[in-house]
Amino acid sequence: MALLDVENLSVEFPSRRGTFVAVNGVTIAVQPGEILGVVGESGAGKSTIGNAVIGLLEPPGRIGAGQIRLDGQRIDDLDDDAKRRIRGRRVSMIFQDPQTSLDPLQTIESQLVETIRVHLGLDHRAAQARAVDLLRQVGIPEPELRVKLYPHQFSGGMRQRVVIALALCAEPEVVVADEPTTALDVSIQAQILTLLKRLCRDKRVGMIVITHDMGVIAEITDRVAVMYRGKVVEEGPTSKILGDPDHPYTRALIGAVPRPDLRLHRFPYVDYIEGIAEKPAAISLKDHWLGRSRDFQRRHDGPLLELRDLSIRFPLNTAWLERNRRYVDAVKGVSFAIREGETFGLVGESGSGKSTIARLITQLYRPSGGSVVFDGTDVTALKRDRDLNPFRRQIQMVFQDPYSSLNPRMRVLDIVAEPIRFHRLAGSRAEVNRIVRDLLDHVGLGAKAAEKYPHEFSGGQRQRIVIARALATRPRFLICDEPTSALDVSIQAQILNLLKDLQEELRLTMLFISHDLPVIRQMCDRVGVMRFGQLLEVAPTEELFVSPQHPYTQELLSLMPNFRGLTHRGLDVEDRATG
Amino acid sequence: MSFLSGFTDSDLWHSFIRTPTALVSALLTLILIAGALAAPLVAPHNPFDLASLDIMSAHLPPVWMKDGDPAFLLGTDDQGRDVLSAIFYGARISLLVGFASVLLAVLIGVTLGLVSGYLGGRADAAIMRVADVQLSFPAILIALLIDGVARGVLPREAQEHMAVYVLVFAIGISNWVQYARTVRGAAMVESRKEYVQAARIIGIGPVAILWRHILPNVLGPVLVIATINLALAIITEATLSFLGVGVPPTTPSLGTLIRIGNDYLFSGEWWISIFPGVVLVLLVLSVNLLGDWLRDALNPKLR
Amino acid sequence: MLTFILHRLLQSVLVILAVALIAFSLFRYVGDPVNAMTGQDTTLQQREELRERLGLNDPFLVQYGRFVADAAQAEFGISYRHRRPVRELLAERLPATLELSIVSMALALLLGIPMGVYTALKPKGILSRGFMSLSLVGVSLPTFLIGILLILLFGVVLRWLPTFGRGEVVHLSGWTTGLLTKSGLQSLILPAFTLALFQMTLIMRLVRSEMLEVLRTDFIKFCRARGLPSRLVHFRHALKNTLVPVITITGLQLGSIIAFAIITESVFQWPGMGLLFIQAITTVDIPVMAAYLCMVAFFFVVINLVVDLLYFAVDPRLRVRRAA
Amino acid sequence: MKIATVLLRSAAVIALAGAVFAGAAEAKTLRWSYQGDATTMDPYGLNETFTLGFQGNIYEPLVGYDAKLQPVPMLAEKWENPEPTKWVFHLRKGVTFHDGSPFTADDVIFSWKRTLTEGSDMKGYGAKAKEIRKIDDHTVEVITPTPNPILEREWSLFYIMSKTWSEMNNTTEATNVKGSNQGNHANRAANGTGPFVLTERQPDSKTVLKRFPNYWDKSIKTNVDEVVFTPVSQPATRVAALMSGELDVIQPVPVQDWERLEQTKGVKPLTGAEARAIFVSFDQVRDELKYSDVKGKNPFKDVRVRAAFVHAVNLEAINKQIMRGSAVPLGTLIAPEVNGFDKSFGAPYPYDPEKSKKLLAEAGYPNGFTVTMDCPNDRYVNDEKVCQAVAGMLAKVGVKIDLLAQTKGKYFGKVLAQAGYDTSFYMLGWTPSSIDSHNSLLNLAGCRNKETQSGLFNLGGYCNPKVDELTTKIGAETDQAKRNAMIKEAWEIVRADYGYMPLHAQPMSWGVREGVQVVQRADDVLDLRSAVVP
Repeated sequence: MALLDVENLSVEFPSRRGTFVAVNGVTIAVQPGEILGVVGESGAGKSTIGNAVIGLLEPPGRIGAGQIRLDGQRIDDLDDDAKRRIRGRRVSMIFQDPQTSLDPLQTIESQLVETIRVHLGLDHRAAQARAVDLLRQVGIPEPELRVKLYPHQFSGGMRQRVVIALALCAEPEVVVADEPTTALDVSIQAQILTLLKRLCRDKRVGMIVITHDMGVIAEITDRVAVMYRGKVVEEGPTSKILGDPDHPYTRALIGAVPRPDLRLHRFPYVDYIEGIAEKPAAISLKDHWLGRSRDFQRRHDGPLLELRDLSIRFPLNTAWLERNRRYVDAVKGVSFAIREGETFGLVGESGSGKSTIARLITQLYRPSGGSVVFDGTDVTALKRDRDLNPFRRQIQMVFQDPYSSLNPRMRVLDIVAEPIRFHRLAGSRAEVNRIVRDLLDHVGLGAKAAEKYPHEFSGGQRQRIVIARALATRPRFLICDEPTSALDVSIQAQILNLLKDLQEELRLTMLFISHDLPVIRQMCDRVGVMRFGQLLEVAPTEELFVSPQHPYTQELLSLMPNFRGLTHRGLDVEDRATG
Repeated sequence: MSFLSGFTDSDLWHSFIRTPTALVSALLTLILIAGALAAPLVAPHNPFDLASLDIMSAHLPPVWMKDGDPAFLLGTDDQGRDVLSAIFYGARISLLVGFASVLLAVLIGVTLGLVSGYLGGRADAAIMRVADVQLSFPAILIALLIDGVARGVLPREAQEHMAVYVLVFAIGISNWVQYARTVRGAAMVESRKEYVQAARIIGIGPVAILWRHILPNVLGPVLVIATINLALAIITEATLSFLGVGVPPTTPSLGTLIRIGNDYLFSGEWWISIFPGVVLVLLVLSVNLLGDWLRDALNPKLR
Repeated sequence: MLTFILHRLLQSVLVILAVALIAFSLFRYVGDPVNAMTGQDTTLQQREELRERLGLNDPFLVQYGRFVADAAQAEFGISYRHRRPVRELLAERLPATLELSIVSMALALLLGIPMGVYTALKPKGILSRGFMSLSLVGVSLPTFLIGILLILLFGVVLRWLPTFGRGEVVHLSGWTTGLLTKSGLQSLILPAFTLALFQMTLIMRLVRSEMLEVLRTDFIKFCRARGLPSRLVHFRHALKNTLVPVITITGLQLGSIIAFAIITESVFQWPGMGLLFIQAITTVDIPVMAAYLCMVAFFFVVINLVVDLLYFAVDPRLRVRRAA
Repeated sequence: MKIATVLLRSAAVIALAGAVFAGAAEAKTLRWSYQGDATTMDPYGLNETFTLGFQGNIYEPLVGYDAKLQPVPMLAEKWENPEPTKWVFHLRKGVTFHDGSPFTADDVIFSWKRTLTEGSDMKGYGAKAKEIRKIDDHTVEVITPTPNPILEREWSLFYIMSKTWSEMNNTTEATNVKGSNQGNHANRAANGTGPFVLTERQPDSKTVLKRFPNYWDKSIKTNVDEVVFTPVSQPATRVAALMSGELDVIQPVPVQDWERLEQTKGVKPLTGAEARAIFVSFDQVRDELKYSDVKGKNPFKDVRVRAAFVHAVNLEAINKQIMRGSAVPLGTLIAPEVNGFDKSFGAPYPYDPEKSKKLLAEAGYPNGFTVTMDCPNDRYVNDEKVCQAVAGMLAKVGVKIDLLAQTKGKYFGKVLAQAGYDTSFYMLGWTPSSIDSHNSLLNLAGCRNKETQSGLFNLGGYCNPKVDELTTKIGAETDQAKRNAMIKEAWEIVRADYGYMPLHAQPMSWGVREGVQVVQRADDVLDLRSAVVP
């Protein structure tokens, strides 16, 4: 008998469009001191399991069938108060986003003390002492002082530590961690994971880690349950699942994970997920509309894009007097060049200024120093729209969040047609429609998508729409700003495939921005590493990954999840990558 | 076509047909509006036509009371006006004032809100200062003052016919801030979204972006405020009438009717004020209920 | 922090000046004070002399300038109608209005917040629905009608409560209060309730919607996940987070209450500033009107300032941001 | 019922607020309310009927009015008019002011001088004397600039103040809204010879009077020890307060509420015709009306049009429906109570819409025309309603009226002399302060003339030299019979000219608690000397 037994659990959400079964006959178990990973893509129902265990299903969700047992005693059918007493005391939970998981108006101390006293019935002083002790355990320096602070006074990582302290403050037997590191930077991620691992071992806590990230799984879990559409398709020791998966979905999933250690030509096609059928037929640029995008004649034979000592600073406060204004340097003296047809990668953690550079190139921001030279022309010098528009046409961008990058009130047709109409790239209305349908078809959505509204599409499909829109100006230079970081891994694989294909077909020049080194490795010819708005080093991708020069780069590489155990079955590795 | 089907399929529609209060209030509102619009057709008399009034038939009680006159279902007021007809025509004016003033407020508020939200910087600062100054004055006072000015500057002959527009102007001006603030907030959020950046990258100008991209996305809250404010505007009109700066008594609105009727509350001629009062309350109440439902229905978090 | 306050004060001065300017541009249209100050037998010459004496024949900007100059020394001139310094008059009326406003605000808060919390916690409950619709009826009736109906019911029919005035007041060094006498309290009930009704509805609905928002946030979910009893979750965490916006609205509403008092006061013959103002309008008592308008503006500014300061008390995030 | 009694007592508590002297409990209190406050306590502050009427309980004139508005001795026991321009007043002996100081001729002279100071609104009264000579402590001789047969009437509201008191309190000049505001003291405090003493004054909210123990006239029949006066502007509130027993006397009561008061037990309405005549008139001066669709000419210059208007209005209907039969329809500009009134010209013009139509057609307006009517909405009894009714009736003969009803502040600001008589068609009411026709003739029917102040309130500018002639004579004629004959003649001319559209003498309408007796004087003044409470 395990510490926690979830047996044949089904959770259903009745709605006016019929009952939706989020979790369907799931059986998992956790032993003390064991970390069970629940992995799957969005909508697989993994979080719902967590909520069911802690007894906090979002209404109108309800447990349809099955049992949840803690030490053999059923907890899913208890009354609310009994459930409440178990929560935090015996079963606890860690949430994804430390920014929002803490009451902004209460000090850390009061939140800890309150929880401790509710469950352990200590007096106030004892509770305080324990609070400080807990903070020390989760590795917060100077806990005596920090305990008096408010959440907003902690950095993201520190906050997540506080959250963990809160989750553990009543010595629970089981902890459910729902995407505990997703909102954090790579470097922080690693620390938090090790912390969780340590606590779990020391306190003999049974832990369920819910995640979409194979890296996390590989890092800390002992056993894994792979979920797909509400079912557990495969369950077993981590090494086994990663190294030699039986279920095709698991294989597909693993195959889709970008490898830091080798470069693939294309990701294997995953037939398990919604979206597109086979790879769209390649187009011959001679007769295709997009082909006409080759019509710009090179003005000069230097790099296509060149950043010269580019800088931008944002004011922190709006003081009246110049001298009390404070600024932050988002980008400081960055220079690099991108040759026609190459894919240049920018990597760095959040706030390193990589996205700012993208916005500088696209003229969303005006630089406070330096210049952007495109095809021999200093774009930053241009002021009038009339002069800028030709360049705007040539430089397009794919954004990070496919949910906010499409206007929810516009039909896909209009979204994609807008640039065509604006730049008068098509003669007639009919032609516009034809082109749009063709584009949609080409990015693998099918022409009928044109009539629909964005909210009718999944994240991956939306990202395809975004790409279609970017292509609609027949650009020559495409900026991808974290194009896949909001997507599930299998979707990501497909989008990356699509981008690779497009680049080959259209000989696009690309600036590929990501915080995810493996992805960078899959996509880029050369890479620039950024931190605090500065460019630390630039090197050909393989060179960078094999022999990084800058210590920061080395640190980043060292933090990459190791996937040594991961199966290589069915991957088409680029020959030149083996090195 | 597809839009309609899209609408009948939308959650909004479904929550609508599943919310009795919403249905009832919508129905009520429609009936009242229809009645007001069709006043000349449905009303037995034309209370605005002085020549048709006979003072000798003033103060008649409703027909079901002793010495009530079948010609006047709900009785007559102090001028021999048929209360029923007066209500029809009065509702017309109240609604006119309500809708027009809300429309005005929305136009001003949304425009300024969009501008200051999207452009930010100086324009934003300036507009918001003005808003603060205005906020430092309650709508009712502002309406009073503006009404005063308008009456002052307008040529006197015009005043009779202008009275309604003066009211609309006064109430409208005194309510724009709320919209401006809401829209500003929403516009700020929207303009940071990536679809706006995409549009800018394409090269689309600010005006087009505001109009085509941002405006449609901020209309939700505006709609809610507008409904609530419609009710508020109607009340404000009534209150102004009470303070004596409403529409002229020869073409009374619901508010004016109530004010006139007030003088007869003690004299037992309750029908002069109570019937218009009831209609006013029904109207405002149903509009409020609608706005209420709309607010919850449009709030995704509450769904 | 300090600079912030100074900035705000500066702003408020501008506001008041603007208000005065607007006010003055209106006075030319509210009528001719001289008629209210003279009897029918007063000759034309005498009337003209009077106009001269009052400086009513000076150009508008001159009058405005004079007013500002005097107002700067808290000197608002002499009321045409009462023939007494406006300062005195306002000082006399201020307590009545403030008492009425504050009591009804308190009433609105005391009833509004609990109702709001309740309707948020039990959105589907019968009682909640009751509150919601009832509150709507409250806002759907014009204030003056409510007032008159209340008088009719409690004053004339039931004869439970006085129908007008402020009852017996106690004088305490320059302040008069009706809160210390039976009759004073009795007379306060009807007007205060009439005035509070609208605000109550507003606050209740605000609290409700804010509360519903907060209850959906992660940290509340985390509170539950830590097994905190609902009492703590709702009142310690949720309610406190709800209060921030409530403070703003309450502040603004206190202002509009003072203004709405105009109607309530004239219905209940409450001897406050609002009544003074209304009578000033009918008698074209320009100094009083100007002073009143500036006063109201001043109140709003002060209230806004207080509200902003309250934020710092409630929301630690601001404290830091300001400090930075 | 028990609750009711308890609360009645608590109401009494309200009323007794401020009562300080011993035995307050048994004191007979009169709780009295009017729609506005007495603007000032300074007897020369504002020449307005209610204010002066209120002060009349504290201060006293040389000669006052009785219930019938006939002159009665007050501070003057006897008076004669030996020569046309000379009057002699024999002052009452043994009269003391509230502060105990004796009343003498010096006080009369001081008061007369004070009415002429800058802030005074009673200059007109002062101007009626060229000089006042002190014969002895209790006799004064008044020299009038012109022969004046009715000085005693005209001075009925000229109250006597105490010289010593005024000097002591530095209020020797009338309250003034400008400058040092001398006399502000008299504005808030009072020291007269009247039967009541001002003990508490909160403008607009409460004024308390106490009985003056050593008042000279022991024969007055009031038994009131204390008067609590609270103005209540909203009619509904005022009536409610009476019915709920919080007040003993209220004025005015909206005429439509009489029935209710009669039905309610414990209260009753008290009504009578007031000396105020309400009328409508036309701009007969301008060559083109300011507010009309008739351009290039002024239809009102044509007597037929004026006649048409007059005959189109059904005074009986207005009286019945709007004034609830309480008004006295008139054919002239003075109420029956006013000296010189006579049925021969006072009866209403016949109501004859057909004739109106005919006249309009003859005058060249078969389809009538449009004109804007100026009307106050808070000055006279049901003023706005009456205007509406008039408009409605004119509409029936084809005349379209745009009604511009405003608060008195705006209304008077527009139509009066200072604004250049900015109206084409207006409603006005008039009470001759002397309750004598001469005042009305001079102000309303006289040709406008800035110098002689004639026709100051003749807003329509009706002008007939014959009337002016007579008015001047009347002003000087001391033989009452001759005088009244001339008055009759003058009014008959005005009537024949259709110079005005008289409406009615408006009703006084008070409400009193059962058992409270007050005399309702035709000038709408409540004289507390006659007030008796149960």
